[in-house]
Amino acid sequence: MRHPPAFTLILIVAVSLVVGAINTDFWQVSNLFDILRASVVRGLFALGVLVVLASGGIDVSFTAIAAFVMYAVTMLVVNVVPDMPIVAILALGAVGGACFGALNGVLVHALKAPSLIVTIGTQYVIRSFLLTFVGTALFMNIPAAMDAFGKLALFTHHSANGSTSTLPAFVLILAIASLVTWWVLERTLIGRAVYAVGGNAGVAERLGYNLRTVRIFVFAYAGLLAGIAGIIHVSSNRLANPFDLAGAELEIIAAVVLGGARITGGSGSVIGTLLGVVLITLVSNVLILVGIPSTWQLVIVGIFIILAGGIFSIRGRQS
Amino acid sequence: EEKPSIVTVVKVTGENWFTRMAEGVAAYGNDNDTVATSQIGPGKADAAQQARLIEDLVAKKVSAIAVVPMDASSLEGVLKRAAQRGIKVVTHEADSMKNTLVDIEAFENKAFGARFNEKIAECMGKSGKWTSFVGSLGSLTHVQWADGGAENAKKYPEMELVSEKNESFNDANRAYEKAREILRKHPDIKGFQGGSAIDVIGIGRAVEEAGLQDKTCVFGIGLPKDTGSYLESGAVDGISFWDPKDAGYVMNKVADMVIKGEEIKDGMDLGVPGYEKVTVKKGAGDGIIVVGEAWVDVDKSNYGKYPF
Amino acid sequence: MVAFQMDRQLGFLATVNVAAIVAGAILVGASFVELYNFQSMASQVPELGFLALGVMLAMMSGNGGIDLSGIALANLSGVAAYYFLRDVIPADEAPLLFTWSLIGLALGVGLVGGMLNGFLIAKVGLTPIIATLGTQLLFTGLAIVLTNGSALSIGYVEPLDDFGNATILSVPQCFALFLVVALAIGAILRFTPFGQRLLLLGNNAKAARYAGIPEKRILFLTYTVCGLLASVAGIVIAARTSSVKWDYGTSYVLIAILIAVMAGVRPEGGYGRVICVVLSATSLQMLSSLFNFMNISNFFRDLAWGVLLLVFIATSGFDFKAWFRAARS
Amino acid sequence: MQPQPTGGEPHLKPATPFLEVRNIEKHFGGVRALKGVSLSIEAGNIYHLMGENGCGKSTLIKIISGAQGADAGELLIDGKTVTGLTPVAALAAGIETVYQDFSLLPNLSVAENIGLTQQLVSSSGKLARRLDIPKMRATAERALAAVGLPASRTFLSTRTDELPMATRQLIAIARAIASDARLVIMDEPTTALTKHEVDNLIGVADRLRAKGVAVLFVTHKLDECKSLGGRAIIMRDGQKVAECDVEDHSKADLAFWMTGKVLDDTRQRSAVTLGEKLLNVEKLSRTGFFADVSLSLRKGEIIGITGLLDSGRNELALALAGVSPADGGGVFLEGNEIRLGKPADAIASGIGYVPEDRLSEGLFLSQSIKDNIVVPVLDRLRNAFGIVDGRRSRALAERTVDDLQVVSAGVDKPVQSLSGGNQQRVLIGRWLTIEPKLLILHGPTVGVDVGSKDTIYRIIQRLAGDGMGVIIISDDLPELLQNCDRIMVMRKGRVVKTFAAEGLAEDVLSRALTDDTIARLQ
Ligand SMILES: Nc1ncnc2c1ncn2[C@@H]1O[C@H](COP(=O)(O)OP(=O)(O)OP(=O)(O)O)[C@@H](O)[C@H]1O
Ligand SMILES: Nc1ncnc2c1ncn2[C@@H]1O[C@H](COP(=O)(O)OP(=O)(O)OP(=O)(O)O)[C@@H](O)[C@H]1O
Ligand SMILES: [Mg+2]
Ligand SMILES: [Mg+2]
Repeated sequence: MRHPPAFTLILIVAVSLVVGAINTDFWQVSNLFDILRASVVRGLFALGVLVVLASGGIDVSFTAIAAFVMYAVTMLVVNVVPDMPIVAILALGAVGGACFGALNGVLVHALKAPSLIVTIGTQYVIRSFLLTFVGTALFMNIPAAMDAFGKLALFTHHSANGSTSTLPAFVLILAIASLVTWWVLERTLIGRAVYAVGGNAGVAERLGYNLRTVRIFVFAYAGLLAGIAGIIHVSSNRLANPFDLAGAELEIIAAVVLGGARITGGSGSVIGTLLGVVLITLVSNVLILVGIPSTWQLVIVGIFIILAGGIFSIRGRQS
Repeated sequence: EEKPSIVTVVKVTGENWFTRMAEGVAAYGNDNDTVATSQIGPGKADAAQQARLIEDLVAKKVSAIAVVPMDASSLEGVLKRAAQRGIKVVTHEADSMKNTLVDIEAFENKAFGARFNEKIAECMGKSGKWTSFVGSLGSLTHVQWADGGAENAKKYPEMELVSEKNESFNDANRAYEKAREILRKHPDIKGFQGGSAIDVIGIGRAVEEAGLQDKTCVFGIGLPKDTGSYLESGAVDGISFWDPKDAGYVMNKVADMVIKGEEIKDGMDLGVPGYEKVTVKKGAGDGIIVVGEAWVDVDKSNYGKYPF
Repeated sequence: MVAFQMDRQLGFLATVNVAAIVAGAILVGASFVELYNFQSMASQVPELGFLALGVMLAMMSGNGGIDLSGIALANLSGVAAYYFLRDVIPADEAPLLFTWSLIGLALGVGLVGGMLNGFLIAKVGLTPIIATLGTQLLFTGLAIVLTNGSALSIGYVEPLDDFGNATILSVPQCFALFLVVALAIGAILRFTPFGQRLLLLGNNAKAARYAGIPEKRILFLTYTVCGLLASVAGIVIAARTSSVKWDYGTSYVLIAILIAVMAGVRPEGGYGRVICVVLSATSLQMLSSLFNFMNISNFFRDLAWGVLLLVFIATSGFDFKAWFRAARS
Repeated sequence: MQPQPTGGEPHLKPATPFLEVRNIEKHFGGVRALKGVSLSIEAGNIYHLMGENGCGKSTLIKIISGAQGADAGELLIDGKTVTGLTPVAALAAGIETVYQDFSLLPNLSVAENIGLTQQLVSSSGKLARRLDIPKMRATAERALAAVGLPASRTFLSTRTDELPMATRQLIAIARAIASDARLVIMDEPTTALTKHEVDNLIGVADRLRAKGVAVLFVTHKLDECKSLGGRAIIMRDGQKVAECDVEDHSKADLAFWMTGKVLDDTRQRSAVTLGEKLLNVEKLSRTGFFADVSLSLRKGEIIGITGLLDSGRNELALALAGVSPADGGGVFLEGNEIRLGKPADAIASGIGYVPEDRLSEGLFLSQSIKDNIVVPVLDRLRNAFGIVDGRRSRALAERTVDDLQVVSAGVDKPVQSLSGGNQQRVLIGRWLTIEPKLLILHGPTVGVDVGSKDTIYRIIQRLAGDGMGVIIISDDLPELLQNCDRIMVMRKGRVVKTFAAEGLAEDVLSRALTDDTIARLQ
């Protein structure tokens, strides 16, 4: 393994120790809760990206899918079935996302085109269809079920100064999604087929793996997770803004690559991906804590990504 | 012979703020059938996209352009070209703009920032830590409000400004995450000043979740409908804004006056609430700046009166 | 010397260009096809066009090559050049010296930025997407640090302003420069050892190494050129907006990639034609202007771009027979 | 010319053959790769499919194994016509294939490469199934044992791209015999194998035959074909031209049917006069791969290096080519020490290296023949303006193509349009452009047909005659015996013996590869 997830872990520990030494507030429970909370939507996206990357593809349309699904589903529920239970809403989001994803897969396979190109195209189409025909307005009155789901707490922690922090229940969704993704990738035939196709699509086809099935599966799976992520984004944010999430795709792909997946396909693991997400979230969530003025924050994050990537690649060449 | 056309170019299409502004633009067109009014804006909040839109309007040779710039300086070039082609240019929220005939301000930006700060100071008993948010460090007015607030706070030696000008990137979730982090770094923080119209939504959510509604004072710009639930819960203590609809109406009215060659004088009544007695001063370039008193303060008690 | 080849991409892009003009003439009328509008559209092309050329070069070098840092470096070039120059050379007294110094400094920043990317990718071995995402943030961040986030207004400096707005032989100067640079890059790719090695490297990196092609140097040079192109875009932006700012054109990252892939540049490396990138950039510009003339929403424009891209790859790669065969089994 | 098939009668089983193809046609654009080929394959028999590069062998087996569809013709399994054969359906029918490129999944483990296919077949291609890991492992262990590879847990979980070529080849074979095959097709399975492993493979084939499995070899090596026996099916230019029992005909006959030419496989090396000393390698080492290798070479001399898998011969070749540099010792060319830190260093010193894996290490497949040839001398082809002189580079490419008798439709055609033998000649031609002092050929005739092989040998001899030093690294012992002056045998990273090739018997050489007594004697 060129990029052992263990290495991502070491980086996380190193960052934590440095930040913790500068400001002991870092070790508060509420900080852990916040990093976990902020990792959920990113993590769901990243798991989808992982599956697509493992199959040798790349997807940049998932944020558009999430935006479309979250906005359209929220509107639909509010206007048509305001008392829909959260499980049904999540299912609706998942199905909607999976449909868009499957469309990506069909196009990638049928057009025999690099998935980067296809998903740039669908990203433009999906996002602008949303904004042209569905709506553009920020939407505050989200359905009660979603609101309640966003507020549902797994743990509540009261700190000395009287402020409370909660670990939202929706982190469980990330946990479940991670387990399922791990199981699918490591314990099912389709999972192995994903890596097989990512390793060498031509060979995999000759050995009897159905490329069409695999491609549609990976993109649909990424879409499904994106749909769920969208619903969670709205629930936790308590508003539906169709402009949200745009432009986050590169950062997510970077997280997955920092978690050990290769951009050229055929590798990557769930645990590495989660660590990559935590790493990126961690770095962007401690800048204020460390006391870096806002003008310097991008410089610091940029240098960090370069350093992390550099350390990875130097290590990769040594082994 | 076609009617003169006034095109209003906003920062970004689709946001509630500019959707409301479009109502004012349309209203002016309906009230005056001698001109045709319309509003457009880029699909992404990017100064470059806005410049390109205007570039095409210049080529199309509309009669007047009314702009709410994403970033005033990056439009100087294109607006100069517009003037050279005989197109009348008026602007809004751009008091540093050179290539404009008339810039319309709903109020003095520094004073507006100071107003926020005054309310925060009052609410937090003129002592304790406070911080400010901006949509982005590149948004001139947001920075002016933050600076105006900081200036005002100097009056109160007990007040301490910490981690100032946090960028929310016009994303409520980013504002939320930043607010959480600030609450962790400064658990005793008492005041928040929001910059972008959705900052208070994110800050309000962070405050609410931390259960600190009663211990913090959150003020900022915002729209009543979007912020309503946080005003109800007390997480946001008050918002201020100027009605984008009125601003849109006034911009088009001024543009129409410029086309007709009418002069705008100090103390003039533009016939729109908040702009009944405008102040006129010299602008950064050859044009003038028209300043109104169009702010509206809203809190839990009266936000329901505003349907937007 | 070498026959100019008409292929599917080129045909498609040329068709889109012509179709946009014809549609403009019919749907909008004279104002769309008058000289001023062509000049206006042409002068909007370069800022994006230079960035797209950079993306093309990076993609051609293969192994996941991409440059996400282009617009960030363009802005940093402008910001840094003006920041360091404004107190040294008074623009009103020595406008020509000021302009050339600004250009020189900006190119210098672009060179250094490009070399940083090249160093990280070729020497340290970072994945291009990670390296250029990191430098994108770094460049943007540095521009913020220099300016505290606000725009710097350059004001009216005649030679600079002319570069952004004046024409030579009715062609906007910045567009003429774009054509010259495009032609030069086309020639370099096609006729110089460097260009041919870049192409071969993108085709098969391992074979390139075995054949003695200095892969690191080629990669380093390629990204350095991308940096230079970015700074030229930065100069164009400074000239046309009379100001410099860190967040101008944030939407360009994706659009530059869109232009490149629409031009048929292969993301896996080894193929790209400059002429197609030029036509791709002009076609997107013309469609965009057409929609603006017709008062069609910008969201719809993006929709049209996306559909156009999908149609393009559909017509260039669709194998109907294979699809039906697979569907049957 | 068409010989009567002889020896077919003893199989007095009138029962339907396992597999039959009738009048198969296949086009690739304008190329007619197969022009109506018919053959039948019976259980428990060994077949050799032979013919020149590009005659359609691989295409035929791709059709039989469902990887490609035929344009016309009929395919029958157990007497029943099959249409739309897919890879999974072929596997389910018991047709297992070892492809020329091995078709291993580089990023998956040995166990997965071997065991997954079976699970795919038992779900008839459906992917929504749980993975049965213990079963996968058991299958892999069994199959590895059959081809003589270790089945340790670490080996089972190794990625296949981390393994040497020969091991990959054996894994590909292991995959084919892992489940109950009825026909095992092997496309040039011995190209990457050493003699020892080939013997092992012959044993595997014998055991399969004994179990009633049909085995179809695609091969260019007439010796192996003779030692295995069975039936020869000879193709030329997309058609079957002959079918016969191998035992009944000489190698020369078979070669003649394939190429239409009389080939001579005797030693090509005639009396040579060697020039002054060219190369001196002194105690060259690369930790973990080879140590203290010394050799010297005169101008005009051809030296062969051979050895088993892991003998260090590949790494030695790569070190001399500057690809993976040595870390000890020195290399002197014409008396001057040279540094070989990267391929460009070797090229600058006048060393050309034709790599082992033509497709991934040598060629730029979609680029033109011209570009593939002139790549090392681009700088020299520049004119005063720094532009590559198109006319000169074309002229150089055309001269090279003529010189090496490359059959092509022009130097602007992509190199992938050439057959294997011609591709190999383009690669050799690439290095001739630098007018090298030393040419290192790594497996120069791997996957090359007998006709092309002959041409390549003649080229090598001519180059040496012109005073070039040549090093051939190969497992093909007859090749070394035919072409070299001296042959070095490596074992465990060291040179254990150097033979004079003249008059050396093949079995003496092949024993040296494994015989420990020689090591003890030294
Ligand atoms: N040395 C040169 N002198 C003049 N024009 C050139 C030179 N090199 C390239 N061009 C022209 O520059 C333009 C852009 O080059 P580009 O690389 O797109 O073309 P190209 O690669 O030559 O295309 P093609 O491969 O089909 O001929 C083309 O019009 C090309 O003919
Ligand atoms: N995918 C393809 N596209 C185009 N032409 C092809 C393709 N595959 C094979 N061919 C052509 O079909 C012919 C037969 O090729 P094939 O690979 O079957 O030859 P072969 O007998 O296996 O040769 P070798 O001994 O080199 O392996 C050749 O002319 C080859 O160039
Ligand atoms: Mg409060
Ligand atoms: Mg073959």
